[in-house]
Amino acid sequence: MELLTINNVWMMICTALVFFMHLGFSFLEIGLTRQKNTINILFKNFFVITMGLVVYCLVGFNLMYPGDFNLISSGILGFAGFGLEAPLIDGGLDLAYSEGYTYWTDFLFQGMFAATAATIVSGAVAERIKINSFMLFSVLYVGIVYPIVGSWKWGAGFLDSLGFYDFAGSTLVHSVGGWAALVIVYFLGARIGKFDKNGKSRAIPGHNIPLASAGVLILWLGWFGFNGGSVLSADPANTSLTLVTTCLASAAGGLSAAFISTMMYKKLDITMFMNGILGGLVGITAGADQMGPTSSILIGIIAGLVVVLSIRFIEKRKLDDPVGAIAVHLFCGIWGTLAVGIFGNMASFEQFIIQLSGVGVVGLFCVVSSVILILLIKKMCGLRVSEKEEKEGLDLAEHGMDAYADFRIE
Amino acid sequence: MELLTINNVWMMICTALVFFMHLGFSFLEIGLTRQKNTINILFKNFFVITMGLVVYCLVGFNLMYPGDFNLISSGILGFAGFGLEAPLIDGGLDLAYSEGYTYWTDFLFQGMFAATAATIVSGAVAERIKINSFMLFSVLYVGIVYPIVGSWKWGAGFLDSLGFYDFAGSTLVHSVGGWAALVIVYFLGARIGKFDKNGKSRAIPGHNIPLASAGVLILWLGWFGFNGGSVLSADPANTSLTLVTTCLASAAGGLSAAFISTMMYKKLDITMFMNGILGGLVGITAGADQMGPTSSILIGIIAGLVVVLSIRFIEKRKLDDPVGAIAVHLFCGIWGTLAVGIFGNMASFEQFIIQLSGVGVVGLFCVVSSVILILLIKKMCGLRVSEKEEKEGLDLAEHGMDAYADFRIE
Amino acid sequence: MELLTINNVWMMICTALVFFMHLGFSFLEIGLTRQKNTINILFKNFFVITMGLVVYCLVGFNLMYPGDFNLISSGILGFAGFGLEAPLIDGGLDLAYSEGYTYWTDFLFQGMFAATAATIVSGAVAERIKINSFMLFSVLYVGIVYPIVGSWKWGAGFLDSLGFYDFAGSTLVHSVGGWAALVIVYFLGARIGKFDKNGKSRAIPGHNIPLASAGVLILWLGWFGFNGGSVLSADPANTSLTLVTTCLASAAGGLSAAFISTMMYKKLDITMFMNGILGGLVGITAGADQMGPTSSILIGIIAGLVVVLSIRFIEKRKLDDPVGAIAVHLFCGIWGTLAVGIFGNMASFEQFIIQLSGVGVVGLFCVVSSVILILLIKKMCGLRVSEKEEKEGLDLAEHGMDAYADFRIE
Amino acid sequence: MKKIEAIIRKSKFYNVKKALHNIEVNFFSYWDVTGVGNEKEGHVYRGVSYSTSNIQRRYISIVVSDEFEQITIDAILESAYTGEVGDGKIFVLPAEEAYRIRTKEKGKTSLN
Amino acid sequence: MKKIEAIIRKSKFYNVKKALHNIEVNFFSYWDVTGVGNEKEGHVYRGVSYSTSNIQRRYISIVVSDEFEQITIDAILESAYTGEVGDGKIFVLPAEEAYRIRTKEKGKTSLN
Amino acid sequence: MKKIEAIIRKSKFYNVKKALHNIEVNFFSYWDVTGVGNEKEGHVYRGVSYSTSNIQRRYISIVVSDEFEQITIDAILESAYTGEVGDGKIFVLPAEEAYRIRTKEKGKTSLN
Ligand SMILES: Nc1ncnc2c1ncn2[C@@H]1O[C@H](COP(=O)(O)OP(=O)(O)O)[C@@H](O)[C@H]1O
Ligand SMILES: Nc1ncnc2c1ncn2[C@@H]1O[C@H](COP(=O)(O)OP(=O)(O)O)[C@@H](O)[C@H]1O
Ligand SMILES: Nc1ncnc2c1ncn2[C@@H]1O[C@H](COP(=O)(O)OP(=O)(O)O)[C@@H](O)[C@H]1O
Repeated sequence: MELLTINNVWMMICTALVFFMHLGFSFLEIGLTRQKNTINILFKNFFVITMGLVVYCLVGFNLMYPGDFNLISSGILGFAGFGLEAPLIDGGLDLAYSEGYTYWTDFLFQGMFAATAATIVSGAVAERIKINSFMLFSVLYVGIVYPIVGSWKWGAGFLDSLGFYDFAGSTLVHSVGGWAALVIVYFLGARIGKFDKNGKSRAIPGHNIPLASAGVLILWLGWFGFNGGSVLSADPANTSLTLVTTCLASAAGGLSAAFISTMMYKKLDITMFMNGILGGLVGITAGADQMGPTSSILIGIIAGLVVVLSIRFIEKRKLDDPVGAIAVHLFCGIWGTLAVGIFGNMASFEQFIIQLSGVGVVGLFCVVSSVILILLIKKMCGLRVSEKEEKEGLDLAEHGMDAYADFRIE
Repeated sequence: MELLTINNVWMMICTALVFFMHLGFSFLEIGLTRQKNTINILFKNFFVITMGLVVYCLVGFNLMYPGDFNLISSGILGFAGFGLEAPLIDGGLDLAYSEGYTYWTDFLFQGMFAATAATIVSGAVAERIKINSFMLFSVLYVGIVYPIVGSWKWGAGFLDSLGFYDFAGSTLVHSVGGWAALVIVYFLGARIGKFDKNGKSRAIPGHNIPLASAGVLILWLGWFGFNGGSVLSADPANTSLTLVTTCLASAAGGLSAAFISTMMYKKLDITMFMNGILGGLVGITAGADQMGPTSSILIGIIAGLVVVLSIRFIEKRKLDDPVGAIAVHLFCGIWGTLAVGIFGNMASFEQFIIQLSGVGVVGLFCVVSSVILILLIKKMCGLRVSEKEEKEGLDLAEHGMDAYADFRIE
Repeated sequence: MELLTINNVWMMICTALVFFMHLGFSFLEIGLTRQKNTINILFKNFFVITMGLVVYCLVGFNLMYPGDFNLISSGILGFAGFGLEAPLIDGGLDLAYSEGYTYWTDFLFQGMFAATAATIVSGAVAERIKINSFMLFSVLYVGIVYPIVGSWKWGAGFLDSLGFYDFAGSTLVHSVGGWAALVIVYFLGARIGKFDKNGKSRAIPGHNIPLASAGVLILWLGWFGFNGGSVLSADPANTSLTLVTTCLASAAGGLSAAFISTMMYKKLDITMFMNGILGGLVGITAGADQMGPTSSILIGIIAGLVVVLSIRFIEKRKLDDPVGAIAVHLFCGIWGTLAVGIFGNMASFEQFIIQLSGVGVVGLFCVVSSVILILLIKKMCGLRVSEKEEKEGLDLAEHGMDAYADFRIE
Repeated sequence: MKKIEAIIRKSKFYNVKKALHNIEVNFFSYWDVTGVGNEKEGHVYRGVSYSTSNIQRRYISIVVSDEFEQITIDAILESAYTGEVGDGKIFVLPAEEAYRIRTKEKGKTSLN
Repeated sequence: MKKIEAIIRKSKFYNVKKALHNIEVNFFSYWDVTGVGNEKEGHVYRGVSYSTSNIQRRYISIVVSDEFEQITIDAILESAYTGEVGDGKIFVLPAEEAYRIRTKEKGKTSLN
Repeated sequence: MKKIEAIIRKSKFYNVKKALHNIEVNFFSYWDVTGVGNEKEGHVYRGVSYSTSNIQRRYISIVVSDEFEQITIDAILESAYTGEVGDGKIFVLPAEEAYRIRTKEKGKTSLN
């Protein structure tokens, strides 16, 4: 009982920290985009967290943890029914559910993760997507795609049987969000003015770097819960190791991206520093409990490099991702997943191949479902706002409000 | 001992989270008001939290938890003496004080709540109240009115004996703050320009919606502690249920207010989304440990409706509440208190009537004391700044400072 | 095992809170400085936390907790080797390391403290220091000076044997940072325009007081972990007492500074309120577990006075500290350390003398090492940016970026 | 045609706008500027109290036809007035031509 | 010399800048103003929906020599056009002299 | 009467203000604008490095009587000078009339 209590306290705190990441994402996204779209981004973020919890309560949780995969066996698809059904004993909650947390904590922790996946998309598609289309997509993605993928590993499905390892979700959360981001960004097209006639990428500076930086530090804090909670108990050795590897990879990722980009561009580019930190965090996520300090630092350093290069690569492909979500969550998510086969306790060629397959399978499924969803939505309500609305800003067009208005009524 | 330790850890964390709500309130309030009054609002918030803790230490705590109601018996008024007096045993703190927390934790957790009640007022009266009058009022309200009301229920007074239920303070904290807000807003009058000659309400947009949104997310985070800590131990079943009901009501409240207001005004109004989230949080607070997921969602949905309608209703009455504190804290506080008699484990007509009486008694007492205090203060130092000061902004008049000055000295 | 688990959970949470203080420092520093140097300050802060963790991992930790002082005995200098070396048993982490935390938690908690010391410097030298020189200095300070001083007390060195008491680092962290700040500010000189020809100090208002205020509240929150974690276990009596003394001193410090400065300048100066809160926090840090409520309030009140007067004193000496770091961290750090000999359980004339000696020894060492480092760095790469760069702002010169740019490329 | 530039107190803007509205001048542009003049404002910051003559003001720019010149000026003179130092200034500049972008028309009719 | 002041939609600024560039007018200053005119914008805030004629616009100020006057005006008329209410205005004012601070030269050659 | 408009480097503003003060021109208004001209500034953002000719400048507007025209211009020319590209411009426009709102007086005496 004492042990459950303490484990559960830790898990609740981690839940709160993961919840708080939504403020981090909001700040990061509004900071790196233009003022005229600020309300729109905030609205999307509010929608994702509120809708995410409700939808995950109604369908997601029972799709992700279906128990016996009753729909397609061999660990592919199962559904334990709509809504939540707490296990009871003698009229009270059955605390034998798990040593590490209660049923309720389990749901809430997982629900916060689910909302995260949709938020990743939000940043990449900012400043031009129709808000209704975005909302529709995220309902379906959080409600169906994310939990199905999750069930394959965390719901004890076929990826789990295969030996695929993803501690806290480099693939299951970050890449799942990242693939959707990639697909929608592709179908959506770049913001007006992002590429010149010759296809050269142009900078569209964000309007509030202080808030973006705050977002990064808040996300880092949230990762204490994201990775620390993924131990699924308060086990002292594992949780504390996880926090150390998380922080070292994050630090190393930031330093490495800052260093590399300074070498390349001769200016101390703080946006790269920020993306490097986030890249390090995503990179360590798959193996945070399997690494030592040195391998975490190395994983972080490489993640920093991955971020800098992939941001470049993505822009070269004329894909426009205002906040770098694809580089951070997809590319570093893949890197982190593979790194489990390269560094740390589990490193082996065999494991590497398993990790690679996991990345491939998940990627394929996410891309296919995203393409289907997005084409459907495009047909139904269109994807992109009009040129006029984009130029005047989504805040005016969709919300009739200014982010920093003041005494405008007179 | 282990159990006390873990319970106490949880309670300390919840205390920290409730403390952090003061940043949430600050951001919300400055974000929804005009730039020229920003310093003034921040100053008031700083004052409320610092003064609140000191005053609660000197008198409030022992008025709220007097033990034997030595002044007016039958659970109406008691006072255990000035200052704090920790129970000692063998020269050390007596840990038998409670299973759930130490004496010190108890004080600090309660002290953070006390400060919250005064902060609720601060938003409603913003942009026109004299700061000295506000400070005087909050000292008296936190030091006397709030703890007396609190003693009736949480101090085991007559409302408690009656069977009145208020888990974490929909009535005892939020309505107590809300009633005072209502009274002062009434005596203070509307901001210049809020209503036109025909009494039609006009929008006075706030100057920093990003900060206001951050405030909402921080308040939500704080509610993990506000409700989670009101279990008064780390009991795994209760705490985790409480967090789930809190988050679901909050999410549902936001979605419902956003949906309703979009239907009504054809624009996606993020300020209503924000108020809906807060309304859901206040609404679930009275019965957070008595509800299941479905009833929490329903409570949230109705709270969202309550917020949208009551904001309208309040403005129709020509009451000017710049941040919506009355709608959120008073109306949703009442709704939440009544909901305990309608949904969940305690639902019964009898309970509903008890809840209603509790609302009435507390309301009466708060209104009467607020009226007395505010008329006294009005006599002594006036309530409202001069027209000139209001127009030029309180920052200049009372603080001689700009919120976003830069390099102005040259 | 349960006890270790719960203690470790508490320590990890405190670690997270101390980490979060870096956001507090960032907000405080950018809020109190001019817009044109915002990116620069954020970059420095990002650097300090990332570099701090890596350097502390590579050398600092083993310099601060060397075990047997193998280099200069009598508790003066020791080094346990590069990198981290977790104690193992049966292939797993040896949990017998301490009752209060695991090896990993120990490192991370201490690492967060180390980074804090360097961040203190960052605010004081803002708006004119060359970023490379600052970075070099902080690497050396965090990697060498801070851990050596730390080893004298927390590493069980000679100050510890002497009976010197510094619970959470009024001297070991805050003064260590503060002395370096003082030295560099002296060598750096004032910002252009800070003093007129007659040497009269002029105000250079910061550009974002809302963020600065948020920084203060975040720092206060962080102090729950800074002091609460310094108990080094979750002991219910000690941790909760610590939080109470911390909060009361902070509240009293704010109120006292606000009151005094309002008396002196006739305006309600929120920046003094802010510095008073921080002063109270630094002041209680050395003896947070040795005080009762009354002595904490007194320590806070005096700290508020110390802040107001020392800010004045420092400016009279023509030292330019844009955020008040020297007043808050150095002067209140000294005050707090001495207060252990004056108030609370340990108060005695003897103790006072020991505290004074500790302050002196640490001060001497920090000043001498800072002078040496800073002169070396000055020789190697210069200290101060050119007049042109300072006037145009460091953001443009060193980062080629605007903090609040928007749509500037077209 | 004349260009009328008025530098007024921000707190009087609403008044001025109403006054202009009453004389049917519903077309103008405005922005916030810092004015240096006779008025001083007391400030305090981190314990330094100082007074500055750099004061936030609102700048209104209106182009009117000649016959509207005086009535516009009078409206502003009246509505921006408090009688205390710092009420601001009105400047009149000659303007040669005006175009409405939407219709490409020029001259007087393009002004409103 | 003429001073040309154009008040345009912010969303058209990029277009106008390009058009000016094409006629080799690479020298101007701009800032954001609030314009009051015929256009109305629908807003909603905390449940109050309202429409305002205070709209954010960009103010462009260019000083050109006389022979550039018409071509500059035409370029702006063309590039700022949408045809909907709110396209903005162009005003022409006489300017007497211009100086380049860097070289202290004055007259036409100092304009670019 | 003349209206003198100077577009200067923000970093030179303090200098210019002092110079104006020395010649007893203590009355003006200023605001921040973006200038497009010959100067280029190097920037980098999320890995894209670019140079822009859109540079933050300060716009100073002073209305003076005719006899103050030259001395004001000279003061600015001197104090805003660095010799590098981007020092800015001074423009002189005719002004017809000036009013002080506080006293309703017009003409030269209303200028200060
Ligand atoms: N000659 C001028 N040129 C430009 N702006 C001026 C001039 N004189 C005054 N102003 C503006 O008018 C404002 C008010 O003028 P001020 O001298 O303070 O008050 P008053 O007109 O009541 O004496 C100043 O802050 C400044 O913005
Ligand atoms: N007489 C004027 N003086 C100064 N600014 C004006 C004047 N008339 C219009 N403007 C500016 O031009 C903008 C566009 O004008 P508006 O009347 O809304 O559209 P349209 O020119 O299409 O009728 C206004 O918002 C205002 O900023
Ligand atoms: N013809 C013009 N009209 C309006 N503003 C101008 C004009 N020419 C220059 N400017 C302003 O002056 C600033 C400095 O001019 P620039 O050409 O960059 O430097 P320089 O005068 O040293 O050649 C520009 O950024 C712009 O704001």
